[in-house]
Formats: sequence, structure tokens, C-alpha cells
Amino acid sequence: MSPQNIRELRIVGFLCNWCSYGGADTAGVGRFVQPTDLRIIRVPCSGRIDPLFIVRAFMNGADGVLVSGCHPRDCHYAEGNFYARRRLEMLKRFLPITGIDNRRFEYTWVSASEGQRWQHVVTEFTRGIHTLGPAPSFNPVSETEWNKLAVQASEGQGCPCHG
Amino acid sequence: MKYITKKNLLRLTEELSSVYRVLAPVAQGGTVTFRRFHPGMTLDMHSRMAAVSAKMATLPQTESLLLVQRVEENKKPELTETLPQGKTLVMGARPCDARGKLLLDPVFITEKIRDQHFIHRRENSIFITLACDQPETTCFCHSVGSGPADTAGSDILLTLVGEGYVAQAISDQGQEIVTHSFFEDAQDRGQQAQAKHGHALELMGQAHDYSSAPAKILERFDDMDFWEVQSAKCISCGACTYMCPTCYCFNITDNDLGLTSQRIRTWDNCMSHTFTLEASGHNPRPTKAHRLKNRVGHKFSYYPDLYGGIMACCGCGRCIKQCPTGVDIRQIVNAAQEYAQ
Amino acid sequence: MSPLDDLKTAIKSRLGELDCVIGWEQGYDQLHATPLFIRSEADLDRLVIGPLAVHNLATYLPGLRGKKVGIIVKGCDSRSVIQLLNENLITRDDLVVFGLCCSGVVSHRKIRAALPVDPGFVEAVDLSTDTLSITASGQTTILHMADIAADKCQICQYPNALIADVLVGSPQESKVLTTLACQEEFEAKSEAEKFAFWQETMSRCIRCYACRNACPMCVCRDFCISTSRDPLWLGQENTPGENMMFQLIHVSHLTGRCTECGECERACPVDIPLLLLRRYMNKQVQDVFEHRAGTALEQTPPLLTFKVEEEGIKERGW
Amino acid sequence: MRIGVFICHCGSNIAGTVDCPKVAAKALTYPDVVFSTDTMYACSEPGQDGIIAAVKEQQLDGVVVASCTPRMHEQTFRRAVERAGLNRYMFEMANIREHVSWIGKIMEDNTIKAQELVRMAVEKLRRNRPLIPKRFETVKRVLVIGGGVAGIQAALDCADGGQEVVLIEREQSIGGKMAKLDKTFPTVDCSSCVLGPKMVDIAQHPKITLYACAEVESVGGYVGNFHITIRRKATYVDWNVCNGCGLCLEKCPSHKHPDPFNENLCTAPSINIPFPQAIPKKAAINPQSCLKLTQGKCGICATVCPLKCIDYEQKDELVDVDVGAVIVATGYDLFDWHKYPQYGQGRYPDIITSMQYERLLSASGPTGGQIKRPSDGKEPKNIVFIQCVGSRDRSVDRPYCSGFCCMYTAKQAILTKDHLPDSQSFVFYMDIRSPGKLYDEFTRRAMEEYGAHYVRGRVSMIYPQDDKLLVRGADTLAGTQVEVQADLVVLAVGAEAAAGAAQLGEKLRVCPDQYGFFVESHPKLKPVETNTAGVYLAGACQGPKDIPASVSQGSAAAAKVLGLLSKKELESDPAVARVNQPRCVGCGKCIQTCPFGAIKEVADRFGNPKAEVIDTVCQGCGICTVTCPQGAIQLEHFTDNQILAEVQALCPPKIFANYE
Amino acid sequence: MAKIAYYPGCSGLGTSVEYDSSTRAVCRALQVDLVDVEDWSCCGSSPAHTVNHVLSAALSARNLAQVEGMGLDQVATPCPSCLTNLRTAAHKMAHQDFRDQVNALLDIPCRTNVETKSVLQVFDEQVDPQLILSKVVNPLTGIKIACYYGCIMNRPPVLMRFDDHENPMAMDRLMCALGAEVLPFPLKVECCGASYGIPRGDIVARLSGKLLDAARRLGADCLVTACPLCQMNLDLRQGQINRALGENFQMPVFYYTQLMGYALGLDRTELGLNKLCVDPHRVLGKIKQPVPVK
Repeated sequence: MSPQNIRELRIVGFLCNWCSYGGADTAGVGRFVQPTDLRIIRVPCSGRIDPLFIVRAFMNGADGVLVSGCHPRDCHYAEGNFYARRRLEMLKRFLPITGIDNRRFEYTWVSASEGQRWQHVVTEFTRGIHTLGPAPSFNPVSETEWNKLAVQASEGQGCPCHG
Repeated sequence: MKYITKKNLLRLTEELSSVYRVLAPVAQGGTVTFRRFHPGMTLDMHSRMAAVSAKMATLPQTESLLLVQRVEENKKPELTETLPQGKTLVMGARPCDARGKLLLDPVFITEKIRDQHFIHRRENSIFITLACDQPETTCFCHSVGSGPADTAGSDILLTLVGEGYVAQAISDQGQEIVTHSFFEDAQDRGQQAQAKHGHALELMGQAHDYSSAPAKILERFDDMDFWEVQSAKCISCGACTYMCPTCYCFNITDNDLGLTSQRIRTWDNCMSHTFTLEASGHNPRPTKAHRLKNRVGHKFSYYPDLYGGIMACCGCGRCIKQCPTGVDIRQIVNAAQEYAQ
Repeated sequence: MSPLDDLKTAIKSRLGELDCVIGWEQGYDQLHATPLFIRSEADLDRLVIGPLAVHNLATYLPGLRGKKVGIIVKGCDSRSVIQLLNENLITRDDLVVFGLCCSGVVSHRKIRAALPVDPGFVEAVDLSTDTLSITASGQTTILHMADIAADKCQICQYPNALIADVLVGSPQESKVLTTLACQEEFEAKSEAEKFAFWQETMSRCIRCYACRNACPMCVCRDFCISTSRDPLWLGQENTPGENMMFQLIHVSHLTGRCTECGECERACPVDIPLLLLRRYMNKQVQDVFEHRAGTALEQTPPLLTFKVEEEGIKERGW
Repeated sequence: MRIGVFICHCGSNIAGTVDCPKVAAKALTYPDVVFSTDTMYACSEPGQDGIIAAVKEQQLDGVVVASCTPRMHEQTFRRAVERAGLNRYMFEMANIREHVSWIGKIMEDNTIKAQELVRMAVEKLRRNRPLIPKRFETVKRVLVIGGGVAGIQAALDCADGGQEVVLIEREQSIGGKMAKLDKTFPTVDCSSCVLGPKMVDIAQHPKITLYACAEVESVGGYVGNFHITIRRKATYVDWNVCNGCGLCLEKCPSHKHPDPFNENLCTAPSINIPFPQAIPKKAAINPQSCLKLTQGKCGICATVCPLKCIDYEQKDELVDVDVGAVIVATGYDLFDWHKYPQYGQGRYPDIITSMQYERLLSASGPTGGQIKRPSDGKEPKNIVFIQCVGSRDRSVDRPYCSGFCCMYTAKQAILTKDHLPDSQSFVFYMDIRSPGKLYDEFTRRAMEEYGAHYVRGRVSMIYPQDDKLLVRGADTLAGTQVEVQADLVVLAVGAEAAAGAAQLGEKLRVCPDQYGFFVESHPKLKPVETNTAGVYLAGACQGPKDIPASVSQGSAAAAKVLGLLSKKELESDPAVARVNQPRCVGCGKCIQTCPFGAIKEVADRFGNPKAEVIDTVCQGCGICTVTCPQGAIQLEHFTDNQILAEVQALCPPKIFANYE
Repeated sequence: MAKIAYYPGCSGLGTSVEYDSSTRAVCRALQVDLVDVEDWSCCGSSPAHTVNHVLSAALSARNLAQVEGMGLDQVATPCPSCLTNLRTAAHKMAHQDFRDQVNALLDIPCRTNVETKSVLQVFDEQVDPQLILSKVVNPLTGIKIACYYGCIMNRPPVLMRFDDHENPMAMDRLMCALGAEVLPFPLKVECCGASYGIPRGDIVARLSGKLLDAARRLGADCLVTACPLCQMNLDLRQGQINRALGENFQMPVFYYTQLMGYALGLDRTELGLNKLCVDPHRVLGKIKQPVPVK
């Protein structure tokens, strides 16, 4: 199947300026063809990435979020990716309780020279998101959905402990 | 006087929901709130007083005022006013909910200002109210000019008698509804209803006299020590204001979303620091003491001063019952009233 | 002497040096307690402790910074005090901690659920060691404490105050049970079910922020990012999505800091089971960092530090 | 706000797979965009002029250029908008080349993607605000780390340019690897005659302070204001007094310790001056072998020293210096050939490294310039040189070419013939790499005039036979196996990152590459800069280099430093964190996590604790912004609102006409 | 020590019967408990894998399965060829696909949890050196030895994972312990010509001749080997080599187990010294008789 026939999904990338953004540039310079779904937001450091940016993307309907920073020990700011690793790992582990499939979120490390690795990461991640399909919307998208939600809510079981 | 069985009331509500946007007390996850009713839902009129009042019938928590959209062909943004549509019917309101609704009128409908969104909702809403047969320890409606069977603001007053309700039509619109075939003649159940109203009032005990409150609270206006003591256990959340049938403060926000933008109106909360936060960064009510003073003062002093002595409180007691730390507005007003120099 | 008398004696001896001591008194009816700010010996007479004294008073401490304050804490509350100290949000020198050995508090939500009709008109309440009897609307119901104990008490690992200048009562044993069946049941649901659950549940949230303001660790208070325009994290519109977003902000900011006192859930006027989220996050924090907030002084919250090699984190290769 | 959008074709680089006019047209529908156009080369002079003209004609207050990566031309366009009278931060770039046109093949998809990236840039720009850099003074002093030829050149150039220089060297003398060499290629001139005067210049230059036996202990501060602590290792000799007379060397009874300067071919006394031309020419005691320091007896040197400068109690000393810039010239190490089992792993004494051979050739070496093989001191007749020992070999994790081995092997073959006219050299090589002025001619001379026998192939094993070494290898040109009976085998060992480079890199925040060499800022356009402002690279620490390349880079780094310090004041990047003080609750979490110590606690006018950013120290990473729960500390140019606007541009929230 | 399965290999029953018998004798003396693999068959030896990898592996795998059936997890073989085949089979069968193909050919599937070792490796790793020293009754004092391991005993290293593949030392250490003077033989792992003995005698003459020459130049009295094929090329063909190269080598070529047995004072008939083509007695005569302890 040619890519045109697959509807693009919404994948947001957060990349640190020094390593991974450069890695994505290197992939471009090397003409390493990648799926077109991903849109990259450039931040100075993976330590700048608030896990809530990712949450916000999901709540607004992103189908996948990919974060990439410098390899541990290689952070331009010495420690940013160490903090990022903890924050992002906690987010990754937390997502399932909210009902968001945590395979929709990945974080990894790509250096500025790893163009091919970037191609591989993007390709694999995009393929994974397409396997999962579009993410469900938290807010109902139509009047009918609103109504359905209201009825379900009135029947909702609440906390399993308390009725 | 008419009578309708519980079963028929549900059927009636279902029928009405095709004509009206029906709001009714619905149970979910251990609580009861007013929600949009759809056929298939069950009513929960009695297990408890709904945690959230029926205020949203005339003042929804969020409403769209304007939409601004950009389209490709035309560079200029298009602006649309989004006025509310349709009619609303509140099923199973309590008398305090209905009375609370009336207290918003002088604010939104004045000679100078006529709030179109509010007026549309106000004119297109019907309240079918359930008289209370049992007060709660937090109830004090009889002290603010109302009572467990107050008909003010209602179109129909229901009173639980046996496995159904005695229905008293209050307004013309109410009268029209009770002509529906689900209603039968109340016969002697009318008297039973009257007796219930009396009994409920009796249980509430002696009403408190708030007539001195406006002046006494104003006396304490500059006494921040007094307010700091009174507000010590307040945690500045918005539970009281959002539950309250008479709190009407709102916020207007422009959501700049680039291609489409929206102006919305949402409930505001005078307990919040941002309530009177000014653009300069200055805040005339920087502490929770200032803010609680404003809330109590507004309800029991400033509002009655403006609008003929009526308290901006319907005595439903939700603010007491739902307060996470049990702040009791009655105690605060009492303290001001009884303050010894 | 009863623990209450011990406590009163202890407070009396320290009251002079303090601006106030925070405790509890009876609230609007016999079933409800409410926080009490003791400023004089006369106030002290109204002090109550016991299973109805549910509030975590540590919530007030950051707001009283700069004052000399005494506080009465249960075991769970003491964790919040420790965490606040660890985060430099309160000063130990300005604080006198009266610690309790706690045998558990009630859940008003469970009491309500256990009764056929909401106990709105409470006439009398009688407490014994194992039971609570409520007379409401002329009817008396006897409830067993075990059935109406708050969730946190059923799995309590820290019944005795972990930090105290004065400790009253006889030390209690921690509970054998460490996980709640309801939590496990919820976690076992499919992602689609959990997603739908939160959609439904968040549709009744009115975003009053009682959960936030009751939380002892929510120290931003007046400057919460949920109500600011710079930064603008949250829309003011009341939609399930924005309501959920707020909860996720809350949980995110509590990562490694939440002491699981349960005030958020208790404060919620529309009974949203917020602890499902927080307990889960706490479990992740414990699994990865072996960290439980507020259980020891001098702990660093795990997100404020790092290790070059993280034993707890298995990175996924590509 | 009035925003102008410029979509660059980049010739056909972008326009080949992106419909640029369509992207430009779409941009006109975006909020605040009043002007949009496509342009052939935005970065060219007419391209930049077009932007400037549009800013003026359309009264733009912000510009978006969609072209290549901002890592390439962000600075270019920032300067352009500045020329047009805008603040340089009122500019955003959308990367539609590396991230779009070059990686996607389908025009339709690429065009949509480019449109969205432009939209993101517009939304970000709408939330930008002009940022004004702070100005600060610089310390007019340079630290040069490493006293090899690159460091020497950099130090001299900086000092001649009028700056004070602190040069530190880990070893006892400066000179580095070059000081050990006999001759240099392709001129075959004497290495120490070339280098010696430069070393003397270092010692005599009034603006240069030299610390030998010294290492960097810690680094603080930032460009223009680094605070360096130097550890001066104990030499047990008071260098302020020692005049290098050498009497102690002669009398030292403990001289069994291998001499590192002579590549362990001979031994050295425990108190030593490594070579006659050493700078500084001062004696130092080797604490591992000195009898006095190891066993407490002896003390002869103290007795014989006419100046009484021996001090067995001397301790390491820490010296603090403030400098405005740092040049790293820490050089390289030689590959440890023992990783190759086929070369005997040290069992055969007559297999030596090229550097050892260099010492054998040198008149100041252990043999006085006579080529004598280590095993029996005989003059060798057949000498086998093996190239690429630790170069271009994945199996030992050294896939790179060390670059200079081909040349020095040719030099050594030539010198061998000069020294021993009857000798025969054999060179096993993979390829000859001799690009450089007169380089290829030089290797040809080795073959043609000096009769070195070049065999293209690798050596599979060396084993002794009688008193010779049998070298067996492949001749890939002849397609046969060859065996050579050698008297001496010289391994042309490659270069690898210097020991300790990684630790120094961490202190200076300079990243190592996968082999441990320091990474430059841009492989082509910024070969001496690093990603840490104010830190520059010179010589082989950045990658294997020969002498002229090291000297050039030393001069280049010096030029960069002189340029930097010639400014009266420096501008700090204003994209740093900023505290919104009313929002700050003074919890100090940002202070705790800042890797640079750039945030301090201050009191507001009510005495409440508040955070404050030291602009010039802040590096702009944004760790603090994420740490602060109330969003009180925001990284300028990457604020929460700016990033959220980008997220929302990609994932717009649903809008409802009715929320009930 | 736990029981170890013993795989003698076909040479052990034929051309290198003295290697087999001396190995068994030495093992017995050093308390290495060998149990013969029941119903063992050909390992596939050198040529099978040139035809079919799966069939070749199946030949070895059958033997490994037999060992598994005996409830043992180690099998030792004196022959480096057998060692190579058995280990290669197990190595390749680590891949599920390959294992399935092989097992499809076998009656009893091979689970590949048996480790194959050379007897030399067993001596090196599992026998206490003190035990060997204590058992030496005829120290080999006075003879100079060149240890020759052959080209496949330690190679490829990824497969064998024993000793240094370019400069193995296990046999050197063993001979040293027995009192011999072990010379640094540089051609320890060089090829002897291997199976070219039949088709290309000239190659064997050149390659083995080089080994003999290197040993002689070093001053060795004899060569010690661990491989039946190497031993045959160097010993049986020494006359051919002498003729082809115009040399006059008189270099005895021992199996290392023979010298071990000699030093340990084992029954000479089990050591099969009389099977060697180049007479070893002149060399053995150089061994200094131990001075009786008074």
C-alpha cells in the first residue's frame, strides 16, 4: 500500500536542540526517508520537556508523542536528560491508569550524528502508532456523544469500592 | 391539586425531555448531581439533596458567548454570537434552588444591563420543585425568608405522599403541564401534603433573625482580626460558591486558539486569589480572610443593602455541608451579629 | 488519663509560646468534626480527637509560615509535615508537633453509603471502640468501624506520628494489608474501560479545586497554573477533558511528593475517586525510586535529583 | 501583531517535494499573518533584502522563515531581521528542508506538513517578545590546557595578541609528543630544532604563566568569567629555586624506573629532568621509585643539591585563576598494540612502536641516535614496518584513520636508510593516505629513492626464528603469502583519545565523540568552537592530526579567543530563565535542580524568600521551568505558553458551541 | 568430581589408540571419572559440513542427545576435530530455527544443554594442580619440549572460549608442572597440513616440516600434541618429510597424555609409547632419574 492511502496520524515530537534535533537534521541531510506523520517541536533540552506538555498533547487528541534527547552523560547542559529520564519514565508508567495506552508515548536518546538511528526510531514509532490506530478523544466530539456520556455517567459505577 | 405516581413522573420526565433540556437529580458514583436527563436514566429525587444545585439551568458553568473563525477564502475572521437555544426544565429542584434562581434576576436584568444569555434562559426555564419533608442539620431556609415548601420561583410544587406526589401548579406553565394525562386528581392527599409541609418546618426549629446582619457585618468591615479568626479553617477552594444556588459571579475568557477563537463565560469563585487579581498584579483581596469577608458580606450585607433587604442566600446549607473543612456561614454571621465591642 | 487529657495538658504547657495550635472540634452536627484553631485555654475545652477528626491539618501549615504554630497530627498527617519540612516549605523551629497514635478515622462517604438515606438530620451519635451508632430522622443505625474506616486506614503503615515533639496514646500496629482490593480491581481493567470511567467521572467534576486546596502538598495555592494565563495550561471551560487535565497536572506535580493522606478525595463534593490516580503514581514512584514521600526527614523528592545509572529504569531499546 | 512569512524554495531542495507557493498562500489565513511569500533562496542576499524590505513596507513586527534547519541559518536570519529594525527574537524558523522535503517523497503530504510547521512557528512567534541581551565584562586571561605543539602555538598567539595566558601541562615539561620526535615529515627537519625555540618563548614570554605537573581540578563560571582551580602536583622540588643543574640526577642511586620520555626503552633516575631541552628545566622526584619517599632512606639528592631545593614534604597545591576563555589542547595517546595477539603481546622485545623507534633514531635518545634493537643491541638489517596498528580496524574498535601514520612510516623508512645504508625496510600497509603539501611525493621518495619495500597487506603473525622475527603477511597485490625475516619490527600505532579526556570534558561540559575525542561545534563551520561558549579546541584532542594541522588549529583557537576578548563586554544570551516573583513561593526547587548554580534565593520587600536568576550564569536549559509547579520561573523564548502554543497548533482543542 | 561423559572419537579406536588409552589412564589416575557415551556415532568430522550443515550438526547432535540421555551435562573428547564438530552443532542450535531442523532428523531431540570440552580443558579447569604435582613420580626433568596445539583446538575463539587463541598455554602449564623444560614454541597454532596427507603430501611436507624445523631451531627434544591428525602428520609422515625436504628430523612426537602418564608412573602398556613411529626412547632416556629421598 502506498503511504498516501494511509491517513496520517497526529504524532508530536519533542526534541532537544543539541542532539536529537541535530540527529533529525542529519537524517534529513542523509535523505533518510521517514513517514511524514511526525511534527517536531524544538526545545533546548530534554530537561525542558514538562511531562504535562505530553499530557496536553494527548488530551488534545495526539495519537502519539515521541521525546528524544541526548544520550545520558552527553547532555549539553550536563544533567538535563537525567532529570528528563526520571520525569518521562514516571509519565510512561503512569499513563495506563488514565486509560491512555502508554505505547503511544516513547522517549529515547539520539545523538546529532545518529541520522540513521533517528530514521529507525521515527519509522518504528510511526508504525507502532498506526498499529494502535487513532487515539480516542477524551472530550465527546458531538452532541450525541455528549448525551451518551451523560447516560453512561448516570449508570457509571463510580469507584469500585464505593459504588 | 393533582397527583402523579413516581412511575408516571419518570415517564413524564422522559416525555418532556424531547421538548425541553431537562435537568434532574441523577445518581453517579455515590453522589447526586443535577445533570442533563435523557430517557433511560433514573431520577434520584430523595436519597439526598443534590450536591450541586440547579443553578446551571439559568447560569451554566460554561457558556459560549462568541465564536471567531477564520476560513481560508476570507482573511477576515468571522464573528458569531452564540445565544442559547431551546427551553430548559428542572425536575426535582428543591424550594431553595427555585428561590436561589430568583435572587440572580436583579443582577442580570437591570435598567441599564440586560444580559441576553441570562434572560433567554430565565424566560425559557421551568422549575418542577419537590417540597422537603425532612430538613438537614445544615438547612436554614426558614431564616432567610423561605421554607421547606416555598413556592417562590417554582412552576409546580411536588410533595411526596405515598408512592407518588401531590402536584400544585404555581404558574401558568405549571398549570399547563399538570393537565397531562399522567396527573390525576389529588383528592384528600392535598391535606396530607399540607401536613408534611408543616411538620418539616416544625423540625427546623426556631428561625434565626438576620435583620441586624447587614449593619453588623459592615461594622466589622475593617476588623481584619475578626475575619482572620473566622476564616482560619477556610482553605480557599470553590466548593461553597460552585454549589451555591445564588452565587452568580462569572468570568469571561477569550480562548485564543489561532484559527478559531471563542469567548466563554464561566462561573467565577470569590474564594480564589485570582478573583480580584488586577492586571497590575495588585490584589485588593490578597488573603482568604479578605475573600471570605467579601463572600459573607456580599450575601448578608451588600446585596440586601442594594436589593431591598433580601439576603443573597436561600439557606440550602450546601456551602456548609460540602465544605471540606466545615466552614459554617451561619456561625460567621452570628459572630458578627453578636460581636461585643 | 485519656489520650485527650494528655494532649490537652501538653498543649496547655506549650500554648503560651505559640500563636495557635490546630486541632479539631465538633462541627455542625455530632457526626462531623471541623478544624479548631486553639488560641486560648478556653478554646482548648472544645478540642476533640478520634475517628471523626478526619482532616489533615498539615494543609494549613504553609499558609501560616512565619507564625509559631502547634499542630496535632495523626500518623498519616505527620508524613505531610515531614514532606513539607523536606521541601523547605515550613520551618521546624516554628513548629510544635503533637503526635497521635491513631487507630483510624471514618469515611463519611462510606457512612452515607451504609445508610439507606443520607443522614442529613443527625440527632445523636454514639462512638465506641468498634462501632458508631447514628440516630438520624428518628432511626438509629449501628455501624462497625471496620466497615466505615477510611481506605487509607485499612492499609495504614504509619499509624503513629513519625515526627512529634509530644506523642500521646499507645502506639498502634501497622496494618497487614498493603493494597486495596478496589485499587487492584480498577488497575486490572482494560485501558478502554479506564478511559471511559474517567470520561464519565470527570463529566461531573465542577473544578471547584477543593481537591487541590485540601492537599497539604499543593503549595502553589494562589498561584496554581490551572487558573493563570501566564502560563496558560488549562482552559476555564468545564469539559471532561479539561477537568481530567487538571487532575493530571495535580498528579504530575505530586509525583514523589504525595503522602497519600486522601484529603483530595475526601474534599471532593461530588465524590470523585481521585486516589485511584494518586495511589497508582505513588506505587510507580516506590517501584522505581524506592521512595515514599514524608516517611523520613532529609529525603529528596525523586524528581529533584537523579542518578547517572538508574537501577529502577529499564530503558527501552530501539 | 503583524507577521510576515517567507517560504524558501532552497532551489529545488525544498520546492522539489513541497509546493512552496501553496504553503505561502495558506499562511495568509493564519492569525496575525499579514504578508506571505515564497522565495528562491531566503538566505541569499536578495532573499534577506526581500525580508528586510517586507518588514519595512508591511510594518511587520515578526518574521517566520520556513527553510532549512535553524541550526544552520537561525543566526543569519536573526541578523537580517535585526537589520530591518526588529528585535532578533521576533523571528521564528520552520524547518521544512531537513525535516520535510528531504525525508518525505510525496508532495501532497510534505506540503501539508510544511503548512503545519509554519503554523506552529506563527503561533510560537505570536507569543515571542523582544529580548535584550545583558552585557557583562570579561576576564582578559586565557587558560590553555596542554603544552603540546597545539597548546604552545595557541598560548604564544594569545600572548602575542596581548592577552594573559595560563598554560598548564600534565607532564613535567611542555613539548608533548613532538618533543619526542627525531625528525618531522615531509621536510625531514629536526623536530626539537623546530619546537625548541617555541618552548623557550613560552618560558620567557612575560604574559605567559606556565604550570607544569598541573591538571584542571574544577571549572566554574561561564564564558568571559570562568573560575578555574588548578591542581599543581607535588614535585618534591622547590621550582622557584631549582635551576636545573642536574647534579641530583647524576647522584641519584635509584634509577631502575622506566623512563617514560624515552618510551620505557631505558631507565631514568628517580629525580629527573626528562630531556635536556625541557621547559621548565626543573627536576622532579618520581614518588613511586624514590627511595626516600618509598622507604624513608637515602636523601642523597637533598644532600647534593647546591640550592637546597629538595622538599620531601611537598604537597599538591591548588591554584585558583579566573579566565575569560579556555583552549583545550590535551592531545592524544598512542594505541595500546597489545590488544593484537598476532604481534606477540610483548613476548618479543624486538617488536616496538613507532614512537619507540623515534627515540632510537633521536640523537638525544637512549642509544644516542644509533639504531640498536632492544633485545641484543645489534644493528638491524631487515626492518619491517606495520601500518594501521589500531587504525581502520573495527575489531579493536578503532575504525577511524589516524591520518599521520602513513607519513611518519615513510619518514622512518627514509631515516632508516640514512642511518643504516645496508638495511632494507619493508612496509606492510592497507592504503597510503598522503594528501597534503608534498606528502605524496614524500612517500614516493621512500619507495623509489630509499628502496623501502611496500607490501599491501596485513600481517597475520610474527614469530621468532633463531634471533630473527619471522613476519608473515599477505601481499594482496600479488595474491600471495609473504614471509619476511626481520631483525626489528616497528608498529605504526594509531592515535586514540587521551587518558583523562572524558573527565576533563565533564568538567568543561565538552562532549566526547564515540571514540573519546572532543566534539567541535560544527564539523565544517565551527571546527575549533565547542558547544560550550568560551571553550575552544586545538590539536589532536579533537581528532588525530599532524603537526601543521595542530599548529593551524592552535592559531585558529587563539584567533577565536582574541576575537572574543577584544570586545569590551560580552552579551549574554537573553533566552534564559526569568522568575515571575509574585508567583514564586520560595520553595527553592529550582535552585536545587539547576546544574549551573544560576539561581539564588533573595528576599522580596516583605522578606519572603524568592528565586532570582543570575542571567550571565544561566545556560538556558529549562530544567528549572519544569521543576517549578506554579510556573513561576519561565525559560525565555521557550516559555510554557510558547511550547503549549506549538502543541495546540498541532493538536487544537475541540471547541463546543454549547457546553451544557 | 562429577562424572563426565567421554567421547573417544573414531581416531581413538584406530590411528590414535594410544592417545585414547593414555587419556583414560591419566584420567583414572587424576580421579577424572569418565563414562563412555553410550552407542556413540561419528561426529561428522571434517567433511560433513561442507556438504550439508543440518546433517552435519545432526551427527553431532545425536551424540549430545545420547549424553543428555545419560543424565550428564559435560562431555569430554581428546580429539580437537570432534570438539569442533560437537561445539559447532550446539552453537548453531542455539538458534531455534536451526535446532528445529536438526531435531526433525533425530529420534531423540537434542536440547543442547550439554557442554563439550577437550580433555585438556578438563585437566586445566577441573583438576587441582596440586593433585597433579602430588602424583608425579617421574618428573620430566632434563627434556626440552615444544607444545603444539594445532590450529583448531582453540579456534575460532567465539566457539571454543578456552585459553588464548593465538598463544594457548594450557598444555605448556601442564608440561611445566610435570617438570619438563617448556620452550616458547611460536608455531603452537600453525597448520600441520591436516587432511592434505593423502591428496597433497607436498603441502603436509612443507607445513609440518616448518613445524619440525622451528622446534629443532628452538632446541626442542620432542613435540607434544593434542591432536590425532597433527600427531600423524608429524610422526608417521616424518620420513616422507625428510625425503621431500632433504632433511633428517628425528623428532619424537608425543601425545601430551603419554608424557603425563609417563611422569605419573602409569603402566607403560597403557601409554602405547611403542605405537610412535619416531623412536622416543632416546629422548625418554634423557630424563634424569629422580634422586631417591633418603
